[in-house]
Amino acid sequence: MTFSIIGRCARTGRLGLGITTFSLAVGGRCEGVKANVGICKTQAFPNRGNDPLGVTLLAAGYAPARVMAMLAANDPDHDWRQIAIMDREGNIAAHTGSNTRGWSGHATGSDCVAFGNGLVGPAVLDGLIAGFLDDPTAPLEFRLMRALEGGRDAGGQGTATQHKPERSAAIKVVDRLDYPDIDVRVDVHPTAVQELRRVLEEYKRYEVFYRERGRDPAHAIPQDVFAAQLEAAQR
Amino acid sequence: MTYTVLARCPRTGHVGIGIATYSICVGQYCDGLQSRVGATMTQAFVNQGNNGLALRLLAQGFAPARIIDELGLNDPYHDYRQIAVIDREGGVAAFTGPKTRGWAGHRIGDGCVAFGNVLAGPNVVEAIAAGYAADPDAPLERRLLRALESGRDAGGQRGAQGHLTERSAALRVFSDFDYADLDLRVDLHDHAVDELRRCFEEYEPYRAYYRERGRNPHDAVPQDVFVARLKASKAEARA
Amino acid sequence: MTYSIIARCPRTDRLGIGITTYSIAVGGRSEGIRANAGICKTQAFTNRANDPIAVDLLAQGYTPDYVMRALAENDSDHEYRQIAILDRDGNAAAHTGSGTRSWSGHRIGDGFVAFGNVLAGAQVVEAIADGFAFDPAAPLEFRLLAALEAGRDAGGQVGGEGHLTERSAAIRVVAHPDYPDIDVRVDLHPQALTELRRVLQEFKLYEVFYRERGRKPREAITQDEFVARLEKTRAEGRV
Amino acid sequence: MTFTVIGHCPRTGRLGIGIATFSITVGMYCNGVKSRTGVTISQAFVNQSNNALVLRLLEQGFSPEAVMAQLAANDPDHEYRQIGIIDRDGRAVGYTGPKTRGWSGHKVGPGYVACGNGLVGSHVVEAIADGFMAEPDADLEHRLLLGIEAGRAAGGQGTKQRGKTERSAALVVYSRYTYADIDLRVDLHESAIEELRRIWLEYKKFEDFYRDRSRNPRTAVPQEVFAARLRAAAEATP
Repeated sequence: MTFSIIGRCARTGRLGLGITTFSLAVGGRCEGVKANVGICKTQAFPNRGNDPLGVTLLAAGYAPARVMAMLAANDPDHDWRQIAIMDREGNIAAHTGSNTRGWSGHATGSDCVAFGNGLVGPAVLDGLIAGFLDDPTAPLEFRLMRALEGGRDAGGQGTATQHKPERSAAIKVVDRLDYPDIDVRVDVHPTAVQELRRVLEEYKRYEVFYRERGRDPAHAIPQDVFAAQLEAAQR
Repeated sequence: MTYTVLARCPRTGHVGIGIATYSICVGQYCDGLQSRVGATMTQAFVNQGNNGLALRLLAQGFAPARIIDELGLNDPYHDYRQIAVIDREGGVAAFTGPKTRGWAGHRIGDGCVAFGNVLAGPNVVEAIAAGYAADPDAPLERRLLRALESGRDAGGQRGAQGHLTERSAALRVFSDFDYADLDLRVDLHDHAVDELRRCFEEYEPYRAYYRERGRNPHDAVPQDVFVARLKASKAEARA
Repeated sequence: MTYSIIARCPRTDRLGIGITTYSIAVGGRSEGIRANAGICKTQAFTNRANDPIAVDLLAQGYTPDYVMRALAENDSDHEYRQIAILDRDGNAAAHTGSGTRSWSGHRIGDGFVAFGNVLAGAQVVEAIADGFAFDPAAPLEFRLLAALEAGRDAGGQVGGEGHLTERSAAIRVVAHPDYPDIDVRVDLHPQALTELRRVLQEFKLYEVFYRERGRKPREAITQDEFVARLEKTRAEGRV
Repeated sequence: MTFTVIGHCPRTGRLGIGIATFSITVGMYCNGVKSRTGVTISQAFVNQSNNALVLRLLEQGFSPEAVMAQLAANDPDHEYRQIGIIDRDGRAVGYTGPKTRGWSGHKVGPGYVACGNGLVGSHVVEAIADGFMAEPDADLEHRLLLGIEAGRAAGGQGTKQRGKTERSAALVVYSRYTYADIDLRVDLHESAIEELRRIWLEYKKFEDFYRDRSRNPRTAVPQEVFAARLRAAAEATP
């Protein structure tokens, strides 16, 4: 029971993953997001070796469809996995194993792939994609956030009679540097998507400050001063 | 509409490519060579990711035939590609996709592949292979160039409208370094193979000079002085 | 006797090198450019090992200043080299060794380095910088070419016997993939820069055709047909 | 203003980071751990390129001291950084640049670097080290958490007059896989260390379940069933 979206910003070439689930600390199991290479995300019954292997194969020059075939050949339990792969050019491969539980599936939209399992139905995928496509001019992290909210509002995880809350969520965006552009998480929370929105919005206020104090420490103001300025401005 | 010779010199282990085509700037696509690793070229309908992937697989020790299989599995349009791979031991494999156009084919020789598409006929690749094999003791670059000229003289490329001239050509050889030993190109010319020969013969006397002035800058003479000496010695030879 | 520019396009993050010289086939000695890593170009008395080492260090995350020091420590003849380094963020470092022949020098600008040796004077390097800055909205390859042309028009190379013509030239631009976006060359020509403009402009007409026929071979028209269409539009004065 | 312990477990070879700070989303900067390679943290005025560079150099076999020297040579603003590095053998080195702010310092011991800046005093770093060394036979994640909890108890960040809360925290441990054993975070919270402890305790209950269902999906029970069993077991033990 998880729903996720992998997206690419056509303007900037940035790649990102948005994910939320009933499981705890899902952001700690998203190592398949690699700058200049692509994204591989395995969920449902994840084979944790898949995502590092997937991005290594993408980096070697294999196409997503071929990477998926190699992951299948490497894993006797491939039918229990749900996997989506996107390379840096936006090519996509997706797989929903026949043994994943509850309503499971994947769907592609312009520059994105939505995938999930243990969902109330296909409307969740539609909600993810509609959210992603809502404002194509927005920064990728906000498009991924809107997608997760769209999936949640379309019913999210569970069955028609029993809804399951999102307890953890994460958004990761990479550009061309070795470290992520955006990497925000909620690990245990009763409404994790809502909490992730709060964290993301707050982080965006600090983003430039954090980056610039590392690049130009001699001119950095102390963080308490910055935080006070921020509060004053918000009032 | 391209003909190519890809080869490894059995004496020196150097790898090289000679290529000529109606397309312009073909040298841009010849990035599939690496010292002590091997050589590869994808042509016809080029998948530009192939050369990089094939070189990484060669570096890992895969056999050329296995690499072509891998490229096939990785590419929905494999049937449109023409590919040759040579490993560091001279192992060779080649593939001519059934959907490449015109007369297309390859001929595998000793540590070499002659291959092309939209050609006058099989005699062209035969001629390339024969040209390459003609003087096994010659330096690799001269063997490659001779192979191209033989292909040209055997009719070269022929499209729907008849013969197609070579508009671009390239000659690249890697020996032991991270960079090419020899890397010459003609990007846009009416007779690119002729022009490539002219460039090569002109460049050849400079090769050692260019190499040595980088290694021993203290002793290097200025290039204008070197050129003057070159002219003088040529004049002397004529006289 | 070379003048060059290495630069990053701030709009697209693409990296590029433009170079021209009296020496032959200079494009074959310009391998120090790698997508997502950076550029290093060593000239004057070239140490061919420099550029591959530098690009590897840039790829590991070292800064251009650090890489330059590493090259200096690795080379007893560092003072004979002229080197420019640019990382993927546009940070630059440059070195014009005291043993290079005059006039030699460099200018570091915002996201670029213009540099050369055996030139008519400092005005050549200034002109390269101005040429690059002239039209910031243009594609990087044309900005590089404009920079080189401005250097030529400001006097270019002057050796012991007076002005030296440009005999070879090259432009290479990389984006994200492993293979270059643009890679055009002139290896031997009496006016190499004029010829390079002709080649680049012609290549730009083919660029999309060449790329797309590789990606979507099923839909590709033959090159004969493409050329026929191109010549038709050219005849109609639309190119 | 951050306090951190990076550590190496001599029994298992596991490597990890425990970190807490007033800044938000600090876990984003904890990408300097790699199985069988090493662990590193760059903080204070962060040079974000450092972590990837350190791991590549450790992978090539450079010693932590040599790596630190190369970072210094690579960065004109090195004096603003605070850095810890441990290699796969547990060899540790720390650096606190003279231009980091507030009370700043580090302590290096067997298989650990405790470090912090913008702290109430040197005793915070001592406390982190003591916390980490308190139970040397325990699992690494437990020791890391004990370390930062001890740092908080000793006063943590700020000045004697005015303390600062921890708004974000993270706990990362790698063993021999290409992915993390433990990777937990609190990105924005009023008492982030307590929240991290809460998450870790909750996560521990699920840890084996998450691992086993990925390895043996055929026999895995649904998560809601597993959660119900957990609740039942908790109710059964008064």
